[in-house]
Amino acid sequence: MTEFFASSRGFVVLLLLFAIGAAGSLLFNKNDRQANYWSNLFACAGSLWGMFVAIGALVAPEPVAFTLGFSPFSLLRFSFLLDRLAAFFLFVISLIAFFCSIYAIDYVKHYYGKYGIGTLGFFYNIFIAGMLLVASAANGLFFLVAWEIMSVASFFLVIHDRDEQENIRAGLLYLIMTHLGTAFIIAAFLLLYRSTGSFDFSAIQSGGAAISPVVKNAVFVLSLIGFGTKAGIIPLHVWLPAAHPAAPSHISGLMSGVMIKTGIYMMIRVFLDLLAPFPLWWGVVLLIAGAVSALLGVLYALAEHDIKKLLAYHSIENIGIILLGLGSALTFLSLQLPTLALLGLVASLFHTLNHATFKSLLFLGAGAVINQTHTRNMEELGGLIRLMPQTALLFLTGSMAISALPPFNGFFSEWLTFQSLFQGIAATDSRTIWVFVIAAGSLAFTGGLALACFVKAFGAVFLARPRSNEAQHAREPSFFMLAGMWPLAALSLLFGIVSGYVANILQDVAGTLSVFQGFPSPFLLAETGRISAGGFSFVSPPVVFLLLLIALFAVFTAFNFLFFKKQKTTFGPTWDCGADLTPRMEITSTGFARSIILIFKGIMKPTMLKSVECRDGETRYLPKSREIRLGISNIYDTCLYKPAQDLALRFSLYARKMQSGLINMYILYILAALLGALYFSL
Amino acid sequence: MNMNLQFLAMTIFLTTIFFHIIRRNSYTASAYAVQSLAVVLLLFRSFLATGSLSMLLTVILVLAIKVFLALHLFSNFVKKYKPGVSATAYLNLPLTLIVVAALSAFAHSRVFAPLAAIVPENAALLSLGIAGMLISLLLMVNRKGILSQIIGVLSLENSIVVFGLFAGLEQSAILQIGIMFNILVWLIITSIFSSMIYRHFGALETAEMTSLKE
Amino acid sequence: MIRLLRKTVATPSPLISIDPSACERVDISVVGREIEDHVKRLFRGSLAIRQVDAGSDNAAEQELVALSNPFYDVERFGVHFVASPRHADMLMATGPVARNMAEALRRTYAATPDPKFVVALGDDAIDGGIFRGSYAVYDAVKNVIPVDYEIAGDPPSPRAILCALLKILETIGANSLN
Amino acid sequence: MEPLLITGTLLLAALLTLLMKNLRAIELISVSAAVAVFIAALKIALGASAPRASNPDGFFSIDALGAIIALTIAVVGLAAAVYSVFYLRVEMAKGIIGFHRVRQYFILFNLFLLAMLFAVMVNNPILMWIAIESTTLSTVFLISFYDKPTALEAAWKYLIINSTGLLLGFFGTLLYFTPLGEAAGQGLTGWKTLAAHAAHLDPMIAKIAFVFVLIGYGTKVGLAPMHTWLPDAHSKAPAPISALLSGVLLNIALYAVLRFKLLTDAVTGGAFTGKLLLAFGLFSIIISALIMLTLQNYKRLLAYSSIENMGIAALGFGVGGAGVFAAILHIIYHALVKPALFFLAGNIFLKYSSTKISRISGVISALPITAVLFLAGFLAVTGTPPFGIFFTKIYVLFACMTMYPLAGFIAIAAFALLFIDFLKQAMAMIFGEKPAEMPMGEISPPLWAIPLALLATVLLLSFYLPEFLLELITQAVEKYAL
Repeated sequence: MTEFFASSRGFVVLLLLFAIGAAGSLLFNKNDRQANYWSNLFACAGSLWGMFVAIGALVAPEPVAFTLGFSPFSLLRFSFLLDRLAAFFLFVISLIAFFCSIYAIDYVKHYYGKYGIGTLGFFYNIFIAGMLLVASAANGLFFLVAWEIMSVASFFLVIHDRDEQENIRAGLLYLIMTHLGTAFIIAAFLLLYRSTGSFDFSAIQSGGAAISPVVKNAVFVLSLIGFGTKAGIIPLHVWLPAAHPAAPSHISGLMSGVMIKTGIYMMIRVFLDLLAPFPLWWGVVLLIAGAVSALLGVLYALAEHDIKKLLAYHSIENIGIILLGLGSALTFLSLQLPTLALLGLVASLFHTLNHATFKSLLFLGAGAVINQTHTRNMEELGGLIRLMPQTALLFLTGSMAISALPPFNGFFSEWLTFQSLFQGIAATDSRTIWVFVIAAGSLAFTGGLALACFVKAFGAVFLARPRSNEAQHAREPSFFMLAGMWPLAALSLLFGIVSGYVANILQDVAGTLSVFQGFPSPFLLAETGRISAGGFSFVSPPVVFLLLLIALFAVFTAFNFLFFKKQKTTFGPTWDCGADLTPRMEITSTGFARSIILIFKGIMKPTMLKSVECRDGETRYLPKSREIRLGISNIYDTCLYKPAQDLALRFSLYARKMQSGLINMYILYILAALLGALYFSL
Repeated sequence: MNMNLQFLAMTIFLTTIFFHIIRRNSYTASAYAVQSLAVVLLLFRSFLATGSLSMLLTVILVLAIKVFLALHLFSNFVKKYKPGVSATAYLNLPLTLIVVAALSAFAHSRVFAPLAAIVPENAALLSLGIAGMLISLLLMVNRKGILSQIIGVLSLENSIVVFGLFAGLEQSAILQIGIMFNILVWLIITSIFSSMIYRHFGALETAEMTSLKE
Repeated sequence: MIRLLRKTVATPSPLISIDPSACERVDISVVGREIEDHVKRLFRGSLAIRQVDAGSDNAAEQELVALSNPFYDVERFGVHFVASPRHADMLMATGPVARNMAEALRRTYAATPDPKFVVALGDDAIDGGIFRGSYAVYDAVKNVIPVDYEIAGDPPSPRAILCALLKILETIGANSLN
Repeated sequence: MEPLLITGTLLLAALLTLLMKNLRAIELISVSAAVAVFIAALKIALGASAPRASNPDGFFSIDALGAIIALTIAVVGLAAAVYSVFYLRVEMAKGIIGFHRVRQYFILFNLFLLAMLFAVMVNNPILMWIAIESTTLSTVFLISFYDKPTALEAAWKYLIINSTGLLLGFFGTLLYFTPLGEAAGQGLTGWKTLAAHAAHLDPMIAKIAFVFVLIGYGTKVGLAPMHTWLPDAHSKAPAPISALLSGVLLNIALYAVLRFKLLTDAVTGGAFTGKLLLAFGLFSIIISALIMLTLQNYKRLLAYSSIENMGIAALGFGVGGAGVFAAILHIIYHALVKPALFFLAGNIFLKYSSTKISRISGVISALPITAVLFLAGFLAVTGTPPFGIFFTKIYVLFACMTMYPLAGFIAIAAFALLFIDFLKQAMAMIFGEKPAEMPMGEISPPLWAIPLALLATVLLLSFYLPEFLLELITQAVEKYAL
């Protein structure tokens, strides 16, 4: 049975499901209800099928490779390769897409009659199919096609809410950045083509030895920038916090949960699979990029009061953590330490899976909140735990998982990452040790700050009192939205408890890469549900889970039966000194984060905008309202993107002077071109 | 080398320079007529040499279009739009002459040497033809008036014809007639356009027409 | 509400009126020492009082403030006036309970932890005093919250208050013995 | 046979239009002539693709590339004819133009088509030159069609600059006749005769001649820095004329350059002409990428995009090898996409009566189908998958990479910038709030159906090339790739 799924026919069925979903949803454009059910049900079916395909490819003894169709372009071959790495990413994409599609059935209902559901469903199906193609393509040109389809489809999804000018700007920024990234990728593939004479991954891999070191390094830099743009490495991340809030929430969940991971996938594919062996500095660069992204990402998240932007910055942080694992893998490989490299790679793959589950859960939860309250500003939310208890619980689960609290899955992948970094400190010499020290330090820092950030996020959104009228009238989301979120929360817990088994599978996935082939069989990363890091340290997730349960129970009983035995507890309203409690008395999320931001003000450059409106314009004695806005100045815009844009604009204005409007000038150009061409060519 | 030939070629070349020097449009029109007449005479020579009737037809057509029709159109033009017709240039006269000299030198330089070598006995005349082309282009660059631009194009065409004649590259009569037909239509269109431009802009200067600047 | 009802049923007629007119001549330091003894025994050395102005004319407040001045200085006897009912053992309500203050009074009562003692201080608080019958007042604190003790006087002098406090503490002491 | 048929049909159509007094009859004549031309061109293409197709050195002679270009002319001509009918009806309804202008339009339209097809089909370089010059002469009144000062200015620049350029091209053409000697003046010299004598061409003369041809015809192609007339003319002409100018006329001039490139390469080798084409192509791409960033007029945007695409084609032909294959396909795709975009721009113009980008907003509300198609066209023309221009660009780039890596990198950067330019401008127009008083909905179905058909054709051709087209392209690549 599994052979059928992981074959060309199974894959064609997969693509057909999405194609039918897309086409049908476009046909039903006139009827929102039909379009919604059609597109999302087919997306569900397709994702489910995708999971089967992925599992089929995971259990297949040999990588599944096949070619579909033909094209008029000799270099473009629609060839697929489903090795274990691709299968793993296919699985992650399908898994998240499945739950997002379930969620979407109810979520998109609030767009009825406002924007076309047909086009949304069309691009949604195309988008998922594009991601699946990206993960399975085995030809550079075909990969680029899939990559661009994925990017363009997601662009249209980002601007779906098109009446907001801000969303259009976000979409514009997103497509510009992603296209710039694609330009770098194209350059990288063209360089690979120049050296190996083919766009096929297999040919590039086998011809890898012929690539000169200079070209190899150039390809590394180009593809790091190209794929890093998609993954959201700082400072290429600018599109991410803009695009995620603009998109509908199930799209944000998919984009943040899995789309940015395609960048990671391609980095693994290109660096580890196609270009190995490689020099030491590649891994060091990845480690530094990871450390910077992780630390700065979480700092920016702290300063954010838009809940979806906050989550978007956390994606940057988590991409940084994944890169730490990947970077240590690359470093160990070039130091000839394959066992440790495997550990690093498993850590990054595991975190990829985990981040996909809890980040999509968080985005879906945020979507449920926004759907009810119509605001993304956390300062206007609050008190939702009473109105939306299930959502609050789900969001809390996600928050705990992303803050790396045991027994949720985030803890175990970060633990693995830590282990690989510690091994780096222990096993490498003085030349590289400082990188690992910095990376481990920044990861530790990141973990603490992430916890603070989610205390803030959860507290501001769900605790205290509603701070706006809309937040007072929120209700629990409807069935399908909850049905999409509950399994994700369950998976976050499950992947934590059974993380030993998951790590075992991931070790198989990573171990099949060609770079690990020449070495004697690596150590067992996990046995009987226990993760160990090369025999140096280990952790047993089920035991952790049990201990936690016991500890919780013990604390609860101790307090109830020992300390509070004689006392009677009554519940009453909070003492408010006779005045009414208002949301203005609560601590704001900005205020909560302010002390931490001030510690890092050297990096973050916080800005404060005070404005006082007075009743009496001239004397200004009686203020009517005061407003203080705290923000973070966008140093990437001011120091990197704005100057580049200004430069382009200045060149453009120079070039426009050429079109002076005077015909004499134009004929002079012809004369000059003629004389110049004659002079230089003869 | 035939003295007549040299004289005609020099006439054509000198009229090209003359376009740059004179500041009155009526003279420019007449100078073009003189230039075209020289071309006609050259063509007539080649008719005498070959004796083909179709060549004669070409000669007559050229005479009719380039000399009579053009003269007629241009003098009408000058009369009608006197206040609007400009003959001013961007470069002053000495500077213009220096550039003309430089272009002539370039036409005689080693860059164009292979062209002059097509018919070695006519090398000087061929170089003159090339110089005429470049100087005609310069006329269109330098002059502000629309009439000068029209004459620049026509003078460029004359220079090419002269070059073709001296290089032994004249085409068969049917092609010549086709080209003449093109020039006829071109002349008519430009004169229609001139009146339209005058109606819309109130002047016949290129500097007036600079609103398309992107 | 139900809790209030139950409480009324459980302790029938708890209200004890104290007429402080007999206290005009007592020595403050003597009364104080006795109060201190009682406070030490009953309240582990510190009696926290929250005073609620439920629409008073400020006369009673003047006298209460005077308790804290260097002359009376009740703090040396272990009696404190605190800022929050959450910290209080005893509520001292003054005034005829203006309509706007009734809710505040109720909430203060609710916020005071059990066991709590409510004292209505001054004639206004006991029965409305000169404001009785006005449409703007509820006439007495006991009409709004359950009152345990009443201290008469318009207003009672600090000495009288101290004396009454002693009697209240004695009553409490006697009750707790039972 | 078919070339004669085409010539006759179009001449007849122009004459009949001149005589007709009935608007519907004029429309019918032009459309049916365009249909007939399309069928004939299809037959030519099918005939040329047949194996062992005889290519006699007669008055008309069409090689594979010529057949491809003739077919694109016919397709776009048909589309433009149908579109013109509905476009001009709207303009007449608005009272912008009257019956006489429409008649004049269709006469010139047919003559323009005739000149273009003649230029591709005719076997003699001088006649081709005459035909290309005739395309200038027949369109100049179409560019000044609206009789506004700016339109007049554009038409005048178009006329003068192109005449100058083409005269230089004519000079270059003459130089190719040097090896023929006395035979040059005899009858009509076909391309084959020229090619046969090309080996005796003096290499230096060949180089000079090619420079003249490249500068001359390059003016008509719109290669920078001779491109200056192009944005003016394309933005002022009525939409269907812009479509023809941009989509096919430029290709014809490029075709002329290529034919001379073949003659030159016979004596100088491919490197010389290749480098020149590469330099001008790259310069065109850079210039258009830079200028498009700050443009304020969407028709000019499309015009500059044509300059860019011609630059890509020149680059492709310049680097040779797989670049030639890509360049030919690029020409085909561009010939279909750009007219579609100009038609859509025409729809927007009909609705908003302005070509300023700042005055256009909310097209997606006012003209939903046009907006969606415009976005699709934008994606197609900037080379976004799944549209074929993506592949042709990649092919040109990789051909470039293997020979001139630096040029390849510059081109990649320019392409990225171009995409950004186009995206920025398109988004500003399509989204946002539409003017309050603007009525919703498309003007008439054919106005969007035609661009839709063209874009659909491009999408189809991106993944499937019909047998005969593939055969033609293969033949053309064999001939033009050195």
